[in-house]
Amino acid sequence: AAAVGGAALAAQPAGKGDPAILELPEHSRGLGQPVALEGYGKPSKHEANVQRRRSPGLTQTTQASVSFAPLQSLFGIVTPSGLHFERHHQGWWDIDPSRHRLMINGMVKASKVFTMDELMRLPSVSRFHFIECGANTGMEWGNVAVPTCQYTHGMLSCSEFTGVPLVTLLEMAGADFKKGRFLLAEGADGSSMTRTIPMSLVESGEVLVAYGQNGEMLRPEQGYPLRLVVPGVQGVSWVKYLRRIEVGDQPYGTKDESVHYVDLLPDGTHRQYTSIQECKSVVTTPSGGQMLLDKGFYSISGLAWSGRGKVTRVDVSVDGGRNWREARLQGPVMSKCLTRFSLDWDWDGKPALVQSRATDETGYVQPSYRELRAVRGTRSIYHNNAIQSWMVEESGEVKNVQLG
Amino acid sequence: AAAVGGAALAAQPAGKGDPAILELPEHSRGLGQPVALEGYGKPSKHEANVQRRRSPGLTQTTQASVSFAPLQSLFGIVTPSGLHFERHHQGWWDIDPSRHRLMINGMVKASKVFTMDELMRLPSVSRFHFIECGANTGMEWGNVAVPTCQYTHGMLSCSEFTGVPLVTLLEMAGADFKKGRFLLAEGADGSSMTRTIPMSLVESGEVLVAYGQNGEMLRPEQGYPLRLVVPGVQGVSWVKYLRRIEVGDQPYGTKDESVHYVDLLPDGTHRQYTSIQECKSVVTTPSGGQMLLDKGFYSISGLAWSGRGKVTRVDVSVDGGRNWREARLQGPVMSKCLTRFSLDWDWDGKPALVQSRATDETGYVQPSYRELRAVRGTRSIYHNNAIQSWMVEESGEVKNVQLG
Amino acid sequence: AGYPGIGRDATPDEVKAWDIDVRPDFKGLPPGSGSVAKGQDVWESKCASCHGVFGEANSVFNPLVGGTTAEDIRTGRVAALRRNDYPGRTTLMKVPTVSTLWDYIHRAMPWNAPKSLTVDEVYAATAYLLNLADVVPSDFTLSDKNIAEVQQRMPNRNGMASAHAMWPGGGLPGSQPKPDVQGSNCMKDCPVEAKVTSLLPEFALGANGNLAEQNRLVGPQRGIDTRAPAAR
Amino acid sequence: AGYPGIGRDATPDEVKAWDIDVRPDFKGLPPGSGSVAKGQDVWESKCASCHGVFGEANSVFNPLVGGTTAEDIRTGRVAALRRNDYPGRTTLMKVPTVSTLWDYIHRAMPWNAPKSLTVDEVYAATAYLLNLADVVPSDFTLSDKNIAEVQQRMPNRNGMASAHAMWPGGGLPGSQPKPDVQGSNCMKDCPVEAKVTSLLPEFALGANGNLAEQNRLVGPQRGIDTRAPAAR
Ligand code: HEC
Ligand code: HEC
Ligand SMILES: [Ca+2]
Ligand SMILES: [Ca+2]
Ligand SMILES: [Ca+2]
Ligand SMILES: [Ca+2]
Ligand SMILES: [Ca+2]
Ligand SMILES: [Ca+2]
Ligand SMILES: [Co+2]
Ligand SMILES: [Co+2]
Repeated sequence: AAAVGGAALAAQPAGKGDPAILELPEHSRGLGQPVALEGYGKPSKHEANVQRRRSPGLTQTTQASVSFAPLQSLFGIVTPSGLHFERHHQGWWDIDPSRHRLMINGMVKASKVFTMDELMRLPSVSRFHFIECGANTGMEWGNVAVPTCQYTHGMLSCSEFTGVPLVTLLEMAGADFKKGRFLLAEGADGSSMTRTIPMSLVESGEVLVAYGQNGEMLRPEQGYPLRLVVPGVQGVSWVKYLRRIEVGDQPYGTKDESVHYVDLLPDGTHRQYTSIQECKSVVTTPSGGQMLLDKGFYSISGLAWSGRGKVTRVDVSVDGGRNWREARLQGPVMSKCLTRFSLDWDWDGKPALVQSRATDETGYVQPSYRELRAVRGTRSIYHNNAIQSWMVEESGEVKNVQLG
Repeated sequence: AAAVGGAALAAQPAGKGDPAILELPEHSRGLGQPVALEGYGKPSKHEANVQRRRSPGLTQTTQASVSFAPLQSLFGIVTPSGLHFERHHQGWWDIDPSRHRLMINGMVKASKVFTMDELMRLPSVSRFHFIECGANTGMEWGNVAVPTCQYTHGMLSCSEFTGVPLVTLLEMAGADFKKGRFLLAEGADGSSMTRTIPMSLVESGEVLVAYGQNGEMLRPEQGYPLRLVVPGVQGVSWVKYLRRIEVGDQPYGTKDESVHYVDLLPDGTHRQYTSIQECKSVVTTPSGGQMLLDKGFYSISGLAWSGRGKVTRVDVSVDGGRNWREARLQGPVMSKCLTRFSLDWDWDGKPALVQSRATDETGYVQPSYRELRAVRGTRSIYHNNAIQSWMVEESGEVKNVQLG
Repeated sequence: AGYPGIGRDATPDEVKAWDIDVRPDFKGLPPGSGSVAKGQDVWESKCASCHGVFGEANSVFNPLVGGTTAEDIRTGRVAALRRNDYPGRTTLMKVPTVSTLWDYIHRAMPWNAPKSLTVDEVYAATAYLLNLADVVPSDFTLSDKNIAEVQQRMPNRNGMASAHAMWPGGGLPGSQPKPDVQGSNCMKDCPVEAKVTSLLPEFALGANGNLAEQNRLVGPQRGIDTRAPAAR
Repeated sequence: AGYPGIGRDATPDEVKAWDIDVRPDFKGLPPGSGSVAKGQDVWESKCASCHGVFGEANSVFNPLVGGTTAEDIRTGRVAALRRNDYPGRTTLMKVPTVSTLWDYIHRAMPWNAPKSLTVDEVYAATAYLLNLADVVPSDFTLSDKNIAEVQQRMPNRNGMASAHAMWPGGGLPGSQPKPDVQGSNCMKDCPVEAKVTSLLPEFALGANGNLAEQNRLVGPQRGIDTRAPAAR
């Protein structure tokens, strides 16, 4: 659309210099605002463009719907809780925590009930993990559908979660770890979301009954006051408003693992219980819908993650995958957590095709669309972890594209 | 004051069970709120007590003042940006980033000017660091002064900061690294805060010209759009609204390193350029002003940090320092970053004196009040890193105390 | 175990109030029954406003029924799922287990008044849906006694596979140790055609709003102004 | 260096506009002068409202002057700083360098209109403050020419020490490699008296507000209700 926006460039000083320097701004010459004006602060008014957003037409209602995190405007690995993506099936609630209860039942010696007071007295852990909806990038299985990485990859967030390892509660209830290899997690909201959770992940201590997120309590949109955290597994299993855990000896075949979050293959079968979010990455700077201001130096930057452990390597291509360079990984690199990568790039002003490709500690390499579709076709909806391509045009405009 | 609050305990079920379970709540029987109701979300209404707060009478104005972070209610290590402590000297501003400039001058080949656009194009790093005001716990040098850890230790926060290593900009300007061993950092606000920064810290790549905090831009109260991040060094050196860096060959003797942030010793001299925040810790659960609900199991938990590197060990005592047990450290343990620790405790309902004591990678052990005062007296105001004591009374009430 | 004072045993009534899930083997299914005819009443008064009188969905919602055939009921595989050109996938085309329908209607429907149906109403509504899909006849009464037989007529009952590596810990039939897809780690002169095969037409760039307003006002780049040329 | 297109050279006028700092060696000090008499005018019209007519501060602010003696001016050490019972510490008791006063008044005062003073007004206001502290006589005119001599009369000019280990990298006079304080790592039967020597009186617990309202409503504990007994 537009040409490179000269107005947005640094004003090269005419005459004595830049008026933004020579004429002292009001804030250098006045008295500012008091402390604690906001007991709970908020972002600058100049950041109003950085919002989570719906994608028009994607869902039929706003309560069984999605809002996407603005990945194109985020730094580092922590997602500000106010910008955490949302996925609700029957709307969100702000539940009174003093009346919330967690029940453990099923193949246990004694069914148990816990209050929030009690759960918060138990030994807790705090860990950084990504959460990605199984449907993230789902619109792009067949062809390009949306313009920016907010919509292609924005069902992704990363937080420091605090909670009690679920295994602690199962031990307190005397769970049958031998026969009870499947758990049901159930929410307290209208959908009372239910998902089957593998006992193996619970035994490793990874699965948390979490109340904390980024230092404070979970936000209502993320399940306040209690949510199951299932690192590496798609978001729908991270049951919000968690009210019950049942220990059982077979999977539960719930609606969101039998009718949705099942992956259609070319042969017409659906894969069921596809839980792990496989290794994936996306370049967020530059990315679709943006316009580079000028030729010259840029730091290509993006996010990589794997539901199987740590990211060990990210490669970046600016020629559509013909040649790759290894990117820098930002520490700390944590298991089942976002990893920020970056690579220096001197843009010569010619068209470019920017891609990233992540590898995880199991040796799994993120596939191209061609490689992914060769096995899974184009109708799967879920678990699209293909390499994303952005086309930088001579004008500086960046477009979402898929390559042949 | 009050006795243990029986009403707050889990309702033991009378008859058939707990009404909070038997009578399904409204949120299990209705349709909730839509996605993106808030493009930028906020905490639950039930969390309204978790606020940053002023301490009445501490400062004479609200613009040269402090608000304290509610450490007693936080989890993990990340401080939610809305609860980040504030310390302003001439109020805070919400500056237009498109008109903000950074100048580098002094002992450089060529003085330079950068726009935000340009700074954000350079290679950046994101790192987790604590920031602590040099005056944190300052009210407690002589005796107990305030009731809760929000006020004793709440000039402390921890974030993932994103920015450009200052050394990159100095290299671009051709700084004289040999002679120019002192930098001046200057803000753009009314106070135009100035502080001398040691070149040694800059050369290591640690000092950042930061624009990002916890994934988004800095908050206005924390210096939007640009702040110097000086890991391990007291907060006053993390100049907000950063407009200028000057390279020089001697310290600058600014007001906030000559009249304030100088540490008075018993002999009447003031220590100048005391920058490092030495190893320190505080138990946040349980802590002053709280009331334990019952006897039984508790997870004692708190924060430890050191301006000299990583925390390597935290010990906890429940008998006022006569006997200690080593606490668990929560990973990742990062340099010049908060570290969360915890220790199991079965409270028998008898009075207890709870303390924590941190050790850092240099072998430095956090001192007791007796050890600290033996060298520094009681009038220093700054850099009080003594072991904090909380007294748990039989009633369950927890009080801020100092021991003989 | 080691945490004195924390947690208590649940009462039987409490477990009963919350343990409502129904598994594929019908564990958890409460006794009861409901006819297709009664199901039609329930449907028309409590479901049709969203899902359409015949479950075909109104203009808003995804259709629940359609796309299944008598042959599918026989084989347990929905043939239309193999076709790339089939317009949409209804619930009945996908759902392998009747327990799933029962459980979900019971816990979550009607959407704006979940858990308001009686057990018999859930049987009835399920029967009605199954009848719309010709899984059961119009004079059928679904109950805990015959539901296992109905399961044997679910059109997509054999349509599910767990032969993959995406269930952590394995343990499902056919579960694989190795991922089905693997990328290449080629670094130089890789055999790819770097040719654009899909991109949004210029006019569709603004379908998600003006992208200039969805990017920060400073930084390495701006958002593209995607308003209609006249509005710029 | 390696980052094409980023940054530009500053113009001389730009550097001049922002490079306003004045170092202890007076690098950065612009030429100019101001008398104590003119300083009194500046003070009374622009400073006294906050700091009091004699810099003694009104009820709100910390006093700027007071606590220094002729003997201090001679020795360069403020004797009152040695006393534990001295009520407060004024600016003039602490500030070792006159450059600090000049620089700070120039950049930050008046508090509500910083950078509004002319260079000569800054000299004058500084002179007035110094005269209040008897560092310069009433007929004195402070200027860039004589300020180095005035430095030799600053009451606390010899009162600063950098013999510590808290300046990263060292390099200041007397700077120490090792911290001045070290805790003990005793683990068992440590030689401490676990006796409470300081705590808040019950009535002062509420001085920071009702602590019940400053703690979360769930969790291992509550906040103590510190309202007056009548209000509970
Ligand atoms: C107010 C609107 C509304 C009403 C009334 C309603 N539904 Fe639904 N129904 C929905 C929505 C929206 C969904 C999708 C929920 C989600 O995304 O998890 C749904 C999902 C379903 C599904 C699962 C479909 C699938 O493929 O996931 C079934 C089955 C169903 N409804 C049956 C019923 C029955 C039976 C009733 C009446 C007893 C009913 N519905 C009443 C809106 C409604
Ligand atoms: C509207 C109130 C106000 C006015 C008017 C004002 N000041 Fe101040 N002054 C302050 C405050 C508040 C501080 C402390 C700022 C801080 O905390 O950094 C201060 C600090 C100072 C200090 C440093 C004191 C110290 O120990 O840190 C000096 C010197 C000073 N003022 C001089 C002046 C002079 C000279 C003028 C007039 C030209 C002036 N002030 C006008 C409020 C005022
Ligand atoms: Ca598509
Ligand atoms: Ca005190
Ligand atoms: Ca209890
Ligand atoms: Ca059950
Ligand atoms: Ca440029
Ligand atoms: Ca200078
Ligand atoms: Co989802
Ligand atoms: Co400070």
